[in-house]
Amino acid sequence: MNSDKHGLKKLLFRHETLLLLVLVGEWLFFYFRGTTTNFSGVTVGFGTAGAQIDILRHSCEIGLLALVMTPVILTGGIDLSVGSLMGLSAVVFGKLWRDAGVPIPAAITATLALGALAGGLNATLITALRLPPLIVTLGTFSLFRGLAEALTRGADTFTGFPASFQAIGQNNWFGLPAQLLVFVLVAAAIWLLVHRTTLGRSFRAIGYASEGARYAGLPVGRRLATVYILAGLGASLAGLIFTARLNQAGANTGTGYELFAITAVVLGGTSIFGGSGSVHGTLLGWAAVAVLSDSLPYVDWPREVGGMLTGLLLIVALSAGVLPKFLSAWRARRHSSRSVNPQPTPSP
Amino acid sequence: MNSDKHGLKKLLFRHETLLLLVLVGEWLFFYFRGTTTNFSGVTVGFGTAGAQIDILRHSCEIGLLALVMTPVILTGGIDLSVGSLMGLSAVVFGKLWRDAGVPIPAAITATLALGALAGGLNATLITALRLPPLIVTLGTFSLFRGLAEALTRGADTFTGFPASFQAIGQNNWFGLPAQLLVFVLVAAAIWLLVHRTTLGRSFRAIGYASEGARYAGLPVGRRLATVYILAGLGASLAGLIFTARLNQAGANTGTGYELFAITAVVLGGTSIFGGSGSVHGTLLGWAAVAVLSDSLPYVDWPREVGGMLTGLLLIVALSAGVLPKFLSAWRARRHSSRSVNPQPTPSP
Amino acid sequence: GKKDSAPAAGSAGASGKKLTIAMLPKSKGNAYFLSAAKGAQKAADALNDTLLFDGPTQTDPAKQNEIVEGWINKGVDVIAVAAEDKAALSTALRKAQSKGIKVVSFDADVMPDARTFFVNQATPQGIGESLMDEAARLAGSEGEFAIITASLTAANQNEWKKSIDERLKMYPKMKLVEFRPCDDDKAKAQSEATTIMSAHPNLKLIMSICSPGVPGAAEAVKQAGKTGKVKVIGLGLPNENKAYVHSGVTDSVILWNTEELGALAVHAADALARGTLKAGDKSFTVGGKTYDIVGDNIMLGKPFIFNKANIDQFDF
Amino acid sequence: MSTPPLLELRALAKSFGGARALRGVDFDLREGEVHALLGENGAGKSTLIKIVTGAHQPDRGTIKVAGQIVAGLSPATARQLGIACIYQQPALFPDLTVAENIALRLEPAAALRRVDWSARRERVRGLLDRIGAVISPEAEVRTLSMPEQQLVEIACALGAGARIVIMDEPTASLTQKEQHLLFAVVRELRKSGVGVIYISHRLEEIFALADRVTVLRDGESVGTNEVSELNEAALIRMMVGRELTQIYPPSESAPGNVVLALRNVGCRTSGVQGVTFDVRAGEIFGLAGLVGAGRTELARILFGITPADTGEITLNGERVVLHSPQDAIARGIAYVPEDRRRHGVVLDLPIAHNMTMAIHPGFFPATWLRLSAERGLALDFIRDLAIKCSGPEAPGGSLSGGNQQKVSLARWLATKPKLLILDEPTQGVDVGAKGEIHKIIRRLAKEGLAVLLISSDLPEALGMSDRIGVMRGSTIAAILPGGSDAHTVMAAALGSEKGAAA
Ligand SMILES: Nc1ncnc2c1ncn2[C@@H]1O[C@H](COP(=O)(O)OP(=O)(O)OP(=O)(O)O)[C@@H](O)[C@H]1O
Ligand SMILES: Nc1ncnc2c1ncn2[C@@H]1O[C@H](COP(=O)(O)OP(=O)(O)OP(=O)(O)O)[C@@H](O)[C@H]1O
Ligand SMILES: [Mg+2]
Ligand SMILES: [Mg+2]
Repeated sequence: MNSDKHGLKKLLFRHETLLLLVLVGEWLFFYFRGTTTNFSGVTVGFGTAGAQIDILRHSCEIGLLALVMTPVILTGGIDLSVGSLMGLSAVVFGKLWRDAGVPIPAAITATLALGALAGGLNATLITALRLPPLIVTLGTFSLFRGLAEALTRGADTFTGFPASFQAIGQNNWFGLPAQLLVFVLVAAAIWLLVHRTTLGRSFRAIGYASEGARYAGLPVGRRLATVYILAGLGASLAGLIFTARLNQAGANTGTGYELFAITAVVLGGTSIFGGSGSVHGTLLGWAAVAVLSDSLPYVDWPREVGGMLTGLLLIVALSAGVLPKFLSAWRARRHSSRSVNPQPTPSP
Repeated sequence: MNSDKHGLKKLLFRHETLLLLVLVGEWLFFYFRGTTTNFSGVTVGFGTAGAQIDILRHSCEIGLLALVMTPVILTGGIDLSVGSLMGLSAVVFGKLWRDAGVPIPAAITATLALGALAGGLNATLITALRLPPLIVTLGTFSLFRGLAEALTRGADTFTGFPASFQAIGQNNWFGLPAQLLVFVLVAAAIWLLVHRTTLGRSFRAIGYASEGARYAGLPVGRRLATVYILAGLGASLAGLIFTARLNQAGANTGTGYELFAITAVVLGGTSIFGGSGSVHGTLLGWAAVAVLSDSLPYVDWPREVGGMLTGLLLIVALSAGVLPKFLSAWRARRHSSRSVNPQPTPSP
Repeated sequence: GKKDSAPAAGSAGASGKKLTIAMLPKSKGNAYFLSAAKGAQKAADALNDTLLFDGPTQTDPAKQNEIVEGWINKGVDVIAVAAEDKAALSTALRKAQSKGIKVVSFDADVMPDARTFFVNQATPQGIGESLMDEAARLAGSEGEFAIITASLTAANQNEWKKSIDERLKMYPKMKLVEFRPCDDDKAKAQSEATTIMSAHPNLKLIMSICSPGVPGAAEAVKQAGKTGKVKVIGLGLPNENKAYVHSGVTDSVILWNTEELGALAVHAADALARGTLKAGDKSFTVGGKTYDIVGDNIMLGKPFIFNKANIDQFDF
Repeated sequence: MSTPPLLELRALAKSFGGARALRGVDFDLREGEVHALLGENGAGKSTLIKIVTGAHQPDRGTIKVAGQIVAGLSPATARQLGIACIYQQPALFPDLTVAENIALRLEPAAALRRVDWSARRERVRGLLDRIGAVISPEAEVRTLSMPEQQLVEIACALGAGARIVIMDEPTASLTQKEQHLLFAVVRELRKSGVGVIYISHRLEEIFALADRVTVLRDGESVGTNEVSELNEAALIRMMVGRELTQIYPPSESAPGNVVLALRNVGCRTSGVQGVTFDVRAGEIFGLAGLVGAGRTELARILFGITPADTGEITLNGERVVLHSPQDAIARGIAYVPEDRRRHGVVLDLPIAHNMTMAIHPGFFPATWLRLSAERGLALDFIRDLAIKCSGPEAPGGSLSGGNQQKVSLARWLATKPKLLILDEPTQGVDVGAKGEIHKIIRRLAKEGLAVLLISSDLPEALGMSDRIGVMRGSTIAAILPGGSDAHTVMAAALGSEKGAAA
């Protein structure tokens, strides 16, 4: 167990460097293969600012989910319900604004509150009833999506939002997509939370050994509540931004996003067992996936290949990380001198 | 941990009875609310054999996935890639038959072999590289789906299969849907495997304490390989049946099925930590979900409500199971005289 | 060689630069759009233009939006779209227009200000009326019938539904008992039809207003052994319905010539980009055939009814 | 004497299911003293500690801290009361730095407070200096050695203003040099008025360090004395208690031919080296030594868990290579592991399942379960080994420690082994069950089984073994004839002058 963590942590380092290389590689590849100047001398394709901005725009929601998923996974938990919650938030926001005539700012506030509430539901079931996060959020995964569909009978969609709201998803502020600024703020906040506050430390502690954390006198229940409520907030924020971007809110918003978010986090080197990981790792993982999934058409590759490459990347990256450790452990068992590892027992 | 398992074990019993009641309740509800006799005196709706058979037909594939998922979860693992593998199998089968002109029986064999191979890939990454199943199968989840889409460029679909093949998915044998017979055979096989062979035993042992199993001389690696390869086989079989039922094979076959299958298994009372659980539990869980998701129109309820009810059922069923244990544990901690529980520390 | 000799290449193709025309279907897998793409490709070759045909694998407004934005960055000359969701796609299309990219819509329109022309395969009235009349004819103007649509959000399906409802008033003895979506997916259509039939045993007819729905419903009727008892009609492609039409499961398939639709969309796009077609024109001529323009709608013409008698004459 | 003792325990009792860990222990700790807690494995020391630190709740008895009765002690309240514990396996978070780990314990768990790094680093460095430890606050804990981690733990304790510091077998895996550093720290603590509870199996440490010593035996305190009033012999007698050697069944078997022969066996990963000895059929070969001497590691080698990479292993005359437990089982080796709860029995499975777990291929031809046959086998073992349980279906976890141990034993007897390795077979086993297990072991030996008996329980090793190998520093330090006296063995294990003499 413990030595397992050791492995995954080392992996993390190897990881962030390796990931950065992959990312740069990807980017350069698309830049040189995917950028051209048309006969009228205008540069077009991947290299243009427009393309870069759009890639960010399109992957912003998944990025938000990955960000708030990181603390959850650091505590050794998981949240499968974020994608569905995106949908529920979008629908509720739409209903509030269009049917209940609630003004946009109030509707936004209410939607975020809903997100926090939904996260609170997950947290309660997990901490109070001590149900495994995987199961609880698997249940709310169906529940939230079902609610969204029931509210719209799967048919109703909401559109024609005021320009002031659409701006959040479509306009540029200071030359950058508006939602990107929101994203950066959230990223900074989460990074500080995880890497610079006592909360972040306790997340790792809980993920590493929740009992140990209890003995160290940490309020484990409260901390877990924090991460799941945070995840809920993030999900509903993502739902709002999605709605603003498309000027359309439907029950199927964010379908399948939960697994993409988890992929980004895990690719970023966060241990699925909790305890070790980093927010910047998540950002790298997210970027690597975002570029892959949105840039293939620029090099005239079928966009469908993106999913395959993502899966491949995840597996290869993690194998690459573990392989050396695995081999060395294996070699050590054959013929190596004393190991620095306090545990003489080979990792399970 | 330990007492946790105990709890979940008890829960398992409470569960199957509770679940059976829910199922019967559901069925009676739909029977009495969803069956009518029209003026020409013909009985119509949920109560008819036709409706019952269709419900079975439509949920057969998810049932197969849930069946093969059960041993995986019993070993404490998980397989998120089964849905994607369904899609890949369907596409490969289609291509073999239509483009490569392979005769149906050979194509079927090849597709099942592919399934076993894919399962083997999961198994290798999990056992040889000691990567967590959740991560590995998250990767192959994207990989397999991506392959399917790349093979068809997301556009190509396969249809017009010979009647002899469509029969598997559409005809009735002895008054029952053909695929139901396949399903029953698989169910019986898996039940025997899990409940009547030493393999099933070792699955539980591994799920409860993989180190302990190792110290007892059980071949942990080989056993894990078995369950994941089995899952792969089941997934490709489901893909074939799906293709036969619709006389159509596309890359999006089985999208999202993995989570439904896991829901059925968990609802069936199998512990997500592995060790405790049963195949008949899974069958009950599957039936409960199948009826919910396919019968609402008979009582003129929106089909969309199904997802919501499923999620609700999962959460309520598991909470109901845990609540008493939780309360008693809590009471025990209050006036802590002697507790029968070997572990005095509250379970995490 | 063939490009030059192509008849419709005409003045436009020969003169001026090679255009890049991007065509966006609702979903790539859908045979309806694949056949439209076939026509589009022929036209593009004839015009000596480059055709990009891409779209979501399953109907998905967000993906459509993102694909269009990708094309904007790629710097295509003109875009032809079939919108899954008016609002969602229009935001991206306006952006395209602001970048000087011309836009036409076909099959499913977007907001008027988000495109110059809509290549209209048939007016809602035209479709609704032909469908409803054909249904009434087959059902003997009385009894229960159900409609399977693409998605309850799909703009033009809802348009057609309206005019069907209008026309339905002329047949008081006919009752619409179900209106279910199939997400442009044959599988879903089949299970929907199956459920509908067991829920409504007196059902006389199933009408599908999305192309995958017709074979889907037919498959369901066939498997339920209700061939002839429950009639099937709808908007569909001859090829994927031939078998059912011949075996008498499906009675008639109503559609326009989808290859022609695709071709017309490309020709309109090309002409628009080259300035030979301008807003306000009253007609548009392609290789000798003239299509009239009503407002900003380029009309493909009257729907066509395929049945046992004539269906074999068509291959798309 | 005017001030009340720092800590006062009266009639403390605690049971775990069947096993009665503590049955009315009295104990008190004064300011500025080092109070040693001594006892065999399973005597109840750790349980006592876990109660004082709030990890367990006592069934009966009172706890007074500085004269105040405290009830419902929780880990948090224990820390507030200035009680700190340094475990053998430090409970630090390896992914965090030293500073972070210490801060995690000391700084209030107040949420979003931005961390003041410089201030923290200063504070941590101050603490580390105070115990003369040269460790960088920025070092990640995983990079520290076991003793360094313990020093960090102690720093935490000091930082938390602990008045009562508990050390449970702190030196189990320390080198001589590291020990002396630790001792210095302990004396430092004592000077500053802190009370130290010191648990160790190593007698010389007691004499080097402790002011008073309390001996526990089977959950009862045998007595508390000034260390100055005692000598090693007296102390061992107190620990071992009544003339145990008599209650051990006498050896009745005449050793036969050599079953297991080890020649210079070693394994680098586990540090074991140059182990050479034979075990004969019908012989019980005891392995004595201090905790951490390397006996379990040796057993793991013989069972193929950490395969040997030097020397040779011979079974019944043929040289064997053991790469996996399957290999070992196939060659007739059985290993009853030390960690019963993690490796010995699967607590959640019925004992019947546990018993057949190692004989799946043989007992269930073609993998089909024969439930009735299995039940029969289980009932036989339950009868033969007098296992107290509600039946073959009872989950392993529901049994008392001793009976769990018998189940684990049954699993391996079912394999009909030629060589039986028992690792601490009676650790944490109540006295009654202990005796029964001893009888069983004898009977097996009489039936011609070669037994390798690892035990930290000296009287047991003495009473049961035909010959005794003493391990120290992961190798065999001495091989003594049966019936050697406790002092000789202890001495050999401790490596004191007497050992050199013997
Ligand atoms: N969590 C537990 N559940 C059940 N029994 C336990 C538990 N912890 C300890 N015991 C039992 O309590 C008794 C005393 O255990 P304890 O660990 O206090 O002994 P110890 O003196 O610390 O032994 P050692 O010297 O080996 O550390 C043993 O019989 C042990 O089996
Ligand atoms: N789980 C562990 N973590 C860290 N070190 C360990 C662990 N197990 C053993 N060791 C170390 O390995 C060496 C040998 O341990 P081993 O368990 O073989 O000793 P032992 O003679 O069996 O003592 P005992 O069986 O009484 O614990 C010692 O230095 C010990 O500290
Ligand atoms: Mg102890
Ligand atoms: Mg040991």
